[in-house]
Amino acid sequence: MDRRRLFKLAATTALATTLAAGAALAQEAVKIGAVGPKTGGLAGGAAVSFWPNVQLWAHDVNARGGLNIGGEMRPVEIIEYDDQTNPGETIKAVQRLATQDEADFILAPYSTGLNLAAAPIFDRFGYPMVTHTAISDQIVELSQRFPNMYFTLGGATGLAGGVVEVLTKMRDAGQIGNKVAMVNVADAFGIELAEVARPAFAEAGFEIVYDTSYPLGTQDLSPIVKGAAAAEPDAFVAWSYPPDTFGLTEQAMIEGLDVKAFYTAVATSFPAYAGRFGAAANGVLGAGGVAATSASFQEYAARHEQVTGAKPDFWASGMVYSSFQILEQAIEAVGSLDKEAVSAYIAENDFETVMGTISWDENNNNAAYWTVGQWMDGVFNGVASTGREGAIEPVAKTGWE
Amino acid sequence: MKRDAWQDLALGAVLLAVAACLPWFGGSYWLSIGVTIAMYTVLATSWALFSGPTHYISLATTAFFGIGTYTTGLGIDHLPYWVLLPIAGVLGAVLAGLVGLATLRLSGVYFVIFTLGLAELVRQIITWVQNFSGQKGLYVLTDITEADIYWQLLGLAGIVFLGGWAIGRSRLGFALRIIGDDETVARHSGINTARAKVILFMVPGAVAAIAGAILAPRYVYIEPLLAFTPMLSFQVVIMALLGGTGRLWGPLVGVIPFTFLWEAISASFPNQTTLLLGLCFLLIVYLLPKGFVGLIESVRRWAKSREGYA
Amino acid sequence: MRAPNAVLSLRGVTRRFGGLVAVNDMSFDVTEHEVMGLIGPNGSGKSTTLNLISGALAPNAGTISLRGTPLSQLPAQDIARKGVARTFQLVRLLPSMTVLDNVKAGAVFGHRRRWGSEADDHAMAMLEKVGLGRHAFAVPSQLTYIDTKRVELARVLASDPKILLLDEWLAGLNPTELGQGIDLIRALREEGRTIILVEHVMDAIRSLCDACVVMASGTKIAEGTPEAVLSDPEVIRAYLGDDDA
Amino acid sequence: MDILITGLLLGGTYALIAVGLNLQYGMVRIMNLANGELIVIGGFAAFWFQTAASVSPLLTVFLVAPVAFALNWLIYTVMLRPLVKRAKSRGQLEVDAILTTFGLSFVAVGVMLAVFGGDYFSYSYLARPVELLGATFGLNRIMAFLGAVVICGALYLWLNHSRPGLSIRAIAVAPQSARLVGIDVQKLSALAFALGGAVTAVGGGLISMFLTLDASTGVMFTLKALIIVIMGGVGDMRGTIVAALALGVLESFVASVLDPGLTLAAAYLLFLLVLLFRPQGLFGRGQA
Repeated sequence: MDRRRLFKLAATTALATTLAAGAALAQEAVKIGAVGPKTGGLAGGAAVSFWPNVQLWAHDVNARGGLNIGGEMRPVEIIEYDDQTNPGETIKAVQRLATQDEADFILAPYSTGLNLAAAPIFDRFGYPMVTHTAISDQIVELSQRFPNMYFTLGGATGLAGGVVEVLTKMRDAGQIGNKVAMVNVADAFGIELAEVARPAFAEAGFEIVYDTSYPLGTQDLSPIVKGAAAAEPDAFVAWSYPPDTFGLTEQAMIEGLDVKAFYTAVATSFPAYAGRFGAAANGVLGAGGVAATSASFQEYAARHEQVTGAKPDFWASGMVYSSFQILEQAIEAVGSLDKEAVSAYIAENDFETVMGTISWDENNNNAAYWTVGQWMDGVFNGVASTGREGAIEPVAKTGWE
Repeated sequence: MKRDAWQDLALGAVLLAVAACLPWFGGSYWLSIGVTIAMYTVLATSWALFSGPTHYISLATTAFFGIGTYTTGLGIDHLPYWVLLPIAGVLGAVLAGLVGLATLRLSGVYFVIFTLGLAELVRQIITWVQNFSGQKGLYVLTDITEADIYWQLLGLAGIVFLGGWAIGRSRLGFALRIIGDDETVARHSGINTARAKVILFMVPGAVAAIAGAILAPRYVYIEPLLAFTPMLSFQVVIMALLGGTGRLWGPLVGVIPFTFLWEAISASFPNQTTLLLGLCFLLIVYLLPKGFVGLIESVRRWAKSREGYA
Repeated sequence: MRAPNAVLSLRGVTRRFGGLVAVNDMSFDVTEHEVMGLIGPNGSGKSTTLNLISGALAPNAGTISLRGTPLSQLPAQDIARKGVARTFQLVRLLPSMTVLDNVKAGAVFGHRRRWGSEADDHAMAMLEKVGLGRHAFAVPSQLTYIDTKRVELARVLASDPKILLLDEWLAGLNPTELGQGIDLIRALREEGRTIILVEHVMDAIRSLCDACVVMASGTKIAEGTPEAVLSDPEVIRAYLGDDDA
Repeated sequence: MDILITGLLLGGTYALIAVGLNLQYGMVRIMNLANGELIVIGGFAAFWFQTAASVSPLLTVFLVAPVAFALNWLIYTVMLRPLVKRAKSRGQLEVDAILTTFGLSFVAVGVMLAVFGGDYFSYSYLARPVELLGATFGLNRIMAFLGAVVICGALYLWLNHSRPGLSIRAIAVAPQSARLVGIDVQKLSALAFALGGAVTAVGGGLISMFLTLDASTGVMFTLKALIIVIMGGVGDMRGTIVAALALGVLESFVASVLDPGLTLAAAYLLFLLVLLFRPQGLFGRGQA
């Protein structure tokens, strides 16, 4: 008796929640949950790559009249939660979506750590989890444990491998020598990439002439850039995060670190990067990339800017949107809100997205992903990938002007 | 008086038993709230055990918590899980002991900042060691369920309350009350104030480390940014102060309403969560200067006086 | 050098604050069952001497010993445990605790340590002794001024000290209370307790003290029975000079 | 030499972050946990004027300063003064201030999110190399350093040679006695708090020339500022400046000579050591 009352209370709360969210659309709306950081350490990145795409996707689907579910057009309704970049909050929010809001589907959260924290909950409730911003080298183990989890953005080995590949190509073309200065931000992401890159560079015949790390939140990166410059490298590679990606680039300009290959990792593909450095960004290499010249991406980018008022970045944004497209196509193809069926459909099919075709290997991993891009005249083109089409040839950077 | 004490104990045991039934009745959402409440109860209560009587505000919770998470993260592939919890506890207690010994000479506000700096220092050192040894992000893939974690936290809460209850009735507890009122008197009455404080500081150190170790499997993936978030220290302080540190159950009555408030706000206003939380927070500070304990006790007094007149 | 049955001995005790010498080369003995008055004009170093004995301050030079055991470098809590208990010039009670618990603090952590009902009983007995038994469960803020002083005295007594340090315990009392206060200390004296009184009230010194040490500007200027020192011209000059200023 | 200049430039940044808090915490005893948010707000103002209207951040600060001053004056008189009145002891005021300003920092983050969103904001300004004693440095950092010198110098002179400045120092040392000698403690506390806020916001505007900020980064600055203020000695302007410079030089030394991965660890270690061996801070007065 008491238990039933408790449930009733819970249901009422959920209803109140939904109403208060101000998103109560038509009655037959499909409820889609979205959890990500609006505050906290990763809020800056999520504000560029994640949230605008949630908005854009909901807009696109509803503009078309909604999701076609067995012939019936049903609009989508997004229920958003801020996880404050705190895995405990992510877990709670996903659980709230699953049990209180009774969301039909839940979009994967933002960032590796938060995706992994949420994975057991997605798994328990059988939600398909098409991740878009999780980078992991443990995909085999994770996909065995969480069979509904899909990976699109790749792993550290691929990302680092891409950089080695690009530098090798440039060396073979006589554009650079074989001396590499490498730095990394000392957190899980930077450490993992540096660990993978070290032997890969050695194997490709590169000499690492400078190799160091710096803590997240370092306010003055000039000693690092000075140290790198003193080693007189031919290429500079930084496994960096947003604030330091900007900081390292600016210091490199100031120190006159005129390498022919200059690479910074996360956030290099952000529009704010080109916005800040303008023409100086030309030739800068960075993590990710897209087939920027493809019609599908250009059309997407235009729509993104029109609907959200901001430009997408040239890496994760497109992948975030693509992951939503995958979910959307699978739901429409299955023609119902049956999570299990949708999950199964995702596993068995390829999908056409703004990033091109996405298909899975035996580990639910999109094995073909972009690894390196390069800025050129305000566009960040993919120059290396693990098998995607549309890559252009990398060019040597010619100074900071 | 004696009987009262046993009644408290029995009441506590009953409440704990009731709380332990949540996983069977509550469903997974309520369970996740339960985990949050249990976690903050453990952290805030143990925090208040030390900070209540000494008035020292420690912001080191996250340092101990992070050490615990890392103990599990690093050890899970090598040692049985159950061994990791006591190891985490010992590590936390030892670190707390060292900090205590080092900070004895510091007066109140310096202690606050010291503990804050300590948390950052520990995070930096762990990060550096991780980088140095090429340790990648840590995955804690176990079969431990949310309910297991909840029960473990409840068990830990039980231990904390029992410990707090026992300390309250011991010479140490009495000494701490005296220290809290007037440290000079305490010293001149023959109390080794330094030792009492160090011993007591080890309690929240150990408890927070164990809590971190328990929660690591829930986070699956551990990195310094997530394990050592300074927000945790602040939240613990705030919940404990909201409840009131003068009573053993004080932090509990801060944690529960705060969790629900947090929940209600973040569920209803995902885009203004931070703003509204801040506003609520300010309201509480201005309207409930003595915390919920103060509120409850004045309601009690009021009820009593009504009874008196009736 | 030490008097045969001295409980407490000071030898050459000196304490400086920056350039100021607050206590200069103090030496005296307190013998068993003796009430010793430590007197002198304001700022003469009496309270500093008391703080040095109780361990609130450490001396820069010289030794303080309790029955031959050195105290001078020990922290306050160890000195208290060895049996030196003090009251404070400005009464210090524990505001959040009952009167009984205030007294218990002495009983639990003092020279002789008790716990449980033994401590409660002992604390209660001490409260009765200072005449506050019926206020045992009051809180300090409800007490009159003299009663707060009594609580502090009871706390000190509850630790069974070998020597009691009373720092201007009689200061600030009205004439009626002063009479009660003097009677209370006299009762302690008659129990055979060893006491050092820092005091301004001359009547009290005359009627209570067996011996007196007079300080001026941090130095001992006289020592002897109250009658003897109070008629010493140098002492009179020290007092009058001070009073005239 | 190179290391020293780099360190001093970084120290200038730190001084900008911390001197405002020193006024607020050192003089008025409000440990302002919303300090970092104010820095970010100052930075955002500079960003906005630079990108939208091409106004130099060096000019924007003249607009930011009076606005921040007024805002902080309001915060003090409306929100903090009742706490000061209510507090029975300094300890209680400190606790109340921590709680209130913590809430305030949440509100500030929330308002910033609502107004500017959570995106990073960064712009390039004076990112030109300047040759100095054979090494190159960013012009924007040098400008910020000069800004720090001007601000600290002005504050120092004001605190030591003006009547309100001297009165504020008297309040910091002995609020009770200050009242006795006829100082209007309430008014001057508000003045010091507001001035501290203005300096903090200006500092934020200056550092935004080379640091990338977003709405949530404030807490990082709060931590750093607290550490510097305590390390230098609460309520002592010289101490804060020396501590900021020392920290900058130490960090750049560790980064250049030892391992950049240890910079922050070294900074915290220095801080903890200072606390242990000189708990009142480098220039602090001994505890009364």
